[in-house]
Amino acid sequence: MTRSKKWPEMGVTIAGIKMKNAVMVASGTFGYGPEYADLVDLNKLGAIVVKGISLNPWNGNNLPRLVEVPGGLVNAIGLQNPGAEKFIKEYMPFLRKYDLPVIVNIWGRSVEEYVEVAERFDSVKGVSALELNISCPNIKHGGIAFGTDPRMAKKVISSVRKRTRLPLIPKLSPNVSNVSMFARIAEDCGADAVSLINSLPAMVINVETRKPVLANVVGGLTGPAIHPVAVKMVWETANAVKIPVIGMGGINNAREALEFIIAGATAVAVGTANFTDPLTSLHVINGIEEYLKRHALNSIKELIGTVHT
Amino acid sequence: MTRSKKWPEMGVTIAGIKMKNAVMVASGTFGYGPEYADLVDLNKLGAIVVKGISLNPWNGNNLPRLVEVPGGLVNAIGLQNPGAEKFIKEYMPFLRKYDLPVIVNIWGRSVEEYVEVAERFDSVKGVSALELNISCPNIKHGGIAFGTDPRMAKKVISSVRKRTRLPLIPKLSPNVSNVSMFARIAEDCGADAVSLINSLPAMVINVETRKPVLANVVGGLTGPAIHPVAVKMVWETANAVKIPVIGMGGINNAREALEFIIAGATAVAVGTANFTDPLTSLHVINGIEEYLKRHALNSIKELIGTVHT
Amino acid sequence: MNMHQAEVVDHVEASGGYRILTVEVPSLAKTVKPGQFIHLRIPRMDGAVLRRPFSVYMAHGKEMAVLYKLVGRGTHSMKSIGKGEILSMIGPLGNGFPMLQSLKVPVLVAGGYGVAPLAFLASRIKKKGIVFIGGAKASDVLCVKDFKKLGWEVRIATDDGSAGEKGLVTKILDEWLSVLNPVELLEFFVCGPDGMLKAVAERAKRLDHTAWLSLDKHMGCGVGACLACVQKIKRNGVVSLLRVCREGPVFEASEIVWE
Amino acid sequence: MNMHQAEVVDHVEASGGYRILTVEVPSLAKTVKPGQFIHLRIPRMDGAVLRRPFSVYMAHGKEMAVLYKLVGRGTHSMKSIGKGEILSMIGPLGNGFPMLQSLKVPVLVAGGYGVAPLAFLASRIKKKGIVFIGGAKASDVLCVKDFKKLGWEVRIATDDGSAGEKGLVTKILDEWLSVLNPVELLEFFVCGPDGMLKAVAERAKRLDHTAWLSLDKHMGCGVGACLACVQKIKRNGVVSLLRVCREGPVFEASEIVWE
Ligand SMILES: Cc1cc2nc3c(=O)[nH]c(=O)nc-3n(C[C@H](O)[C@H](O)[C@H](O)COP(=O)(O)OP(=O)(O)OC[C@H]3O[C@@H](n4cnc5c(N)ncnc54)[C@H](O)[C@@H]3O)c2cc1C
Ligand SMILES: Cc1cc2nc3c(=O)[nH]c(=O)nc-3n(C[C@H](O)[C@H](O)[C@H](O)COP(=O)(O)OP(=O)(O)OC[C@H]3O[C@@H](n4cnc5c(N)ncnc54)[C@H](O)[C@@H]3O)c2cc1C
Ligand SMILES: Cc1cc2nc3c(=O)[nH]c(=O)nc-3n(C[C@H](O)[C@H](O)[C@H](O)COP(=O)(O)O)c2cc1C
Ligand SMILES: Cc1cc2nc3c(=O)[nH]c(=O)nc-3n(C[C@H](O)[C@H](O)[C@H](O)COP(=O)(O)O)c2cc1C
Ligand code: FES
Ligand code: FES
Repeated sequence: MTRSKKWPEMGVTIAGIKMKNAVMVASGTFGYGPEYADLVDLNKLGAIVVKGISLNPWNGNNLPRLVEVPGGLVNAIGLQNPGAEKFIKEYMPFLRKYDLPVIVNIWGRSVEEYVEVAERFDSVKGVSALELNISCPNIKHGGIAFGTDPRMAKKVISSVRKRTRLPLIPKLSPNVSNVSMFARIAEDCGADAVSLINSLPAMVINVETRKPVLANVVGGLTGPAIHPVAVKMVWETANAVKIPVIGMGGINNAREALEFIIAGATAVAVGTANFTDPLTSLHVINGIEEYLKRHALNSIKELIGTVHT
Repeated sequence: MTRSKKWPEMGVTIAGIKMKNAVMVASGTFGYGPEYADLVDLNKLGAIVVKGISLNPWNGNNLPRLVEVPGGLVNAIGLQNPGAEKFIKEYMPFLRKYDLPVIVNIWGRSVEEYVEVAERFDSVKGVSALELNISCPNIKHGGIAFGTDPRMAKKVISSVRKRTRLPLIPKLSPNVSNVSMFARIAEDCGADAVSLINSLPAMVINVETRKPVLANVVGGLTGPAIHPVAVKMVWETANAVKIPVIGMGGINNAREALEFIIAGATAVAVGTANFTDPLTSLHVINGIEEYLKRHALNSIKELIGTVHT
Repeated sequence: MNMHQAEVVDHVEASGGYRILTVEVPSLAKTVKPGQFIHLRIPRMDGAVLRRPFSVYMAHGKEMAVLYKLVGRGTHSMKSIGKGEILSMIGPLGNGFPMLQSLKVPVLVAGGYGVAPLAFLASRIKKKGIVFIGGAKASDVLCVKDFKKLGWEVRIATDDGSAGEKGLVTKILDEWLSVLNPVELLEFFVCGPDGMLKAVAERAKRLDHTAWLSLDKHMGCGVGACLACVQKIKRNGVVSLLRVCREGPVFEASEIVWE
Repeated sequence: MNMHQAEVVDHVEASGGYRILTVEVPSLAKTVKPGQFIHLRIPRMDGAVLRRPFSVYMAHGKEMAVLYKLVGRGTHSMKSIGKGEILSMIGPLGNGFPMLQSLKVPVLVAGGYGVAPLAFLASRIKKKGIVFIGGAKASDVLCVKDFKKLGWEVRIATDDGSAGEKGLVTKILDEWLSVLNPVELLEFFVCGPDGMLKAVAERAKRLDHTAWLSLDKHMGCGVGACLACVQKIKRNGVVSLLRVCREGPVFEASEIVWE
């Protein structure tokens, strides 16, 4: 693929994946591609991260799965997905039609499940990388999340690393005291990049019925409310590792995306804002380009991690 | 003090402190009392938690110390305070004039400092309890917060416990994977209650100057944005300990306060909302009373921890 | 499906607690089918991140309308929408009602704002049928004139008896069914609260009529991406979780696996 | 200090980028002194938790006004405030300017919106004085008529020369000072950006005149509770961090410890 040279240079490379710009759409907020394809020209995105896929089909949680709160929403979808086989058969042919890096977000309830689903994708044409969602509970260890226990994080990342040739991007949980330690673990285990943040554990109670609003009782907070928390974690992480960082959490506009990039993210992902305005990612791309021009920067790379502290 | 019997009963007892209602004002958001006394009848509050006090005067951080974000603010005041002596001399006489439990929020940069400031308050008339802010960095251990390391939390709480007869309320950091573990540590060390949550670590970058907005680079997020995160942590904590829990984080109205109480908090504190509307705490008190009447409850105690999950 | 900038041309109260919002949005008005919905970005809604779904109540020429009930924060914010304002809406969304099977008599059953898509449906069915409208009280019974203008028969039931018969809409439906010529071929189109949908579905099953139910689930994206709105559906013997916003909101009653 | 419900009676543009908001708020209007400010809750500001501080520009009878510059999210939201709207404000806040010392000539120096409290001050000083107004361009020079009506001498400087002299306000101040009778007793009242405050403070010190500076710091609570707004002040040999909202916003120039 050759593209005419353009000023400013918007492209970035993450984990060996050449992206035409630094703006991806976050896992679970953009389906598998077709859902928003009528509204958003997929060829314009830096990458798509598809909704989390497990080895076998998974039903997720009961309804209600989602509730709006001021400045965000709390979701407990529970990782419903058709399983790897069906996803590969039904969605990959569609995705391959686009000039669009596809990052497959995977998860499992045990190390073995992670490894198996990762292996399944290894030879699938059109898959650019795997994002490893380590924020889901480990069933075998009594529900403790892989992403909040350093030893379990290490085990799952290194096990998957050994069994896939695809670039590997662990997605870190924000529910820890020291996210950069987990990023270093990922780096040490051979991850090619890390992405963060996932949703913050949260709960909403209906005071009239005295019941949790979500059937699952607890869920994860996402959206504008978490943006300053995410920027802090991305900044901390980018200072701690050499591998690229993908920043996300509460991005609604170019300014909020640029905060991540200036804090040290090589790329960003738009999540909840896709629901508010499906064109957000495109607006963010345009806004970054406009910013680079206004600041007379030749490339977005000149901006990454340039915060003066 | 005798009060005519009233329906519904709004009073609660925390750590032996009889409060006429469950609504306090949170440390750092209400000064030492006089600041809002023209606007808010202090006699109507459940309790006041004063701004964090250390043994010696402390200057805090450089300016800017505060920045507004959607749904909240990020602050890095840096615990500026006049020190225990001056606080006792200048503010306690004023506070003693009111029918208002005074909870003194204390902090130190070493275990010894915590113990010393706690001891200083032991014999001060009018002090109802100590709130132990363990979210500040431990200088001796390289800046790791007391509140995110179980061993350090244990050490500081038990050391202070031994040296004060005042009720002790450790204020827990939300920046941990498992806040209820810290609550259990507090309970085991003899704390009389716990309060949570403190602010979430956060950062805001000015993309035009590429500088952090706060002079301190990072700060803490508070306000409506953190409410669902705080409710989740309070629920988890109330299920893990027998001592009372004081819930706070993003309370703007009675409904948001009631979520904490239904989740298991015996009392709540209003923080950032004091800046938005200084009368918030009074509105919350009225709103809780109205709710109890509407639901034909005799006492707020019938509501605490009644969430059906 | 597309994003539209719709200009408000009218915004009035329909009855206490219900309002009708009419917009000019040619491309959408032309293509939308009864039972489909739009996903509206409500302006001036402090801190809101989600759109709100509304069935199309009317589409004619360049114009389209929704009929909405004031229930929570979003719909109350909608009250302030003024003429000339430009609204962002995604649509048409969902599958919509199928074409009436040629030999059948359309029987519509509506609860509350569920009448909106059915009024639109009636306006697009050549055959005249009957509509049963239920509500808590008189002001919850809407669109009666619309149906009468089309020459439809209208039967009403309210919980408090303030309009039509006192009781549930299924009561008057049962009365009507009981005196019906048993060979009459009916096709039900139903929209309303879950309890009502279930009740009508039972009757349809018992009498072996087809019934199309329009489901109402909390929505996030509205386009099939978030999986907030799923419903257990049994098709060809396989139970799966389908998206009400994408594969629905209209499902054949016998496919629905009620919890 | 109190909470007030103030009714908007007027809201107009003062010049490009500046507006004047006039409210009816008798109790506040009666008690507020020049240099004091109010803390305003801006309506319809998505997700905002902080009020915004504004100096009082005018207080007369039941009415009070602020003159504000459109700078960010809050002040832009203020544009939509309409007549008849009820606004929540806390005030009067801060210490305000002290009374003019009887034998002295008041010299006011203003930058941008800093002219607002000084115009109010001039209206309350019996003696006539001189005001130096600086701004980036002509539209940043405000209140000239107010001062002229009071019989004050007005000198203007703009960065681009589009009004008055080209250059900094301190340049025209220096020119005026250089031809002044050296025994003349002056008292400075200054409000504007930090650089300007510092520059005037230096001159006052050099010539041994008193200067009162009104500081502008980011504020949280506005009442002294949050410690967002502190300034290093040296009083009686002791340096401490005082709150601009409570012990200020007006400080004597020689007390201020600049960083
Ligand atoms: C396909 C579809 C078509 C609809 N058509 C119409 C219509 O034509 N007219 C109409 O008045 N309403 C319609 N609704 C319902 C409408 O979307 C909700 O009433 C609205 O979203 C409530 O928003 P709110 O902010 O006012 O209420 P909230 O404050 O969000 O909640 C108030 C109440 O509404 C319920 N609610 C909230 N969101 C939804 C949602 N997405 N779906 C269902 N219930 C919800 C909550 O359970 C709560 O009880 C439809 C819903 C769907 C899914
Ligand atoms: C005592 C006092 C009196 C003031 N009097 C006036 C007045 O009479 N007229 C007037 O136009 N303005 C006055 N200001 C400044 C005014 O408060 C700010 O311009 C306003 O708060 C900016 O709000 P915003 O949301 O539009 O800007 P934001 O989006 O918050 O910020 C935009 C810019 O304004 C600055 N700013 C933000 N908040 C403050 C603040 N609290 N204090 C100072 N700068 C701030 C930021 O640094 C930024 O550059 C006064 C400030 C103080 C402290
Ligand atoms: C409805 C929903 C579903 C999500 N599903 C997944 C998922 O399957 N896997 C995953 O790693 N993250 C998932 N996320 C998290 C997002 O990818 C993203 O990390 C988070 O939403 C923060 O970004 P935002 O604030 O921009 O939404 C989901 C988020 C939402 C809102
Ligand atoms: C400006 C500011 C200063 C604060 N200072 C303190 C403090 O000194 N000690 C402390 O324990 N908590 C402090 N807090 C935290 C609050 O007490 C409270 O835990 C937090 O703000 C969450 O509540 P909220 O969302 O209602 O503000 C401070 C918060 C703010 C906004
Ligand atoms: S609302 Fe998102 S999938 Fe249906
Ligand atoms: S603004 Fe809060 S102390 Fe001054």
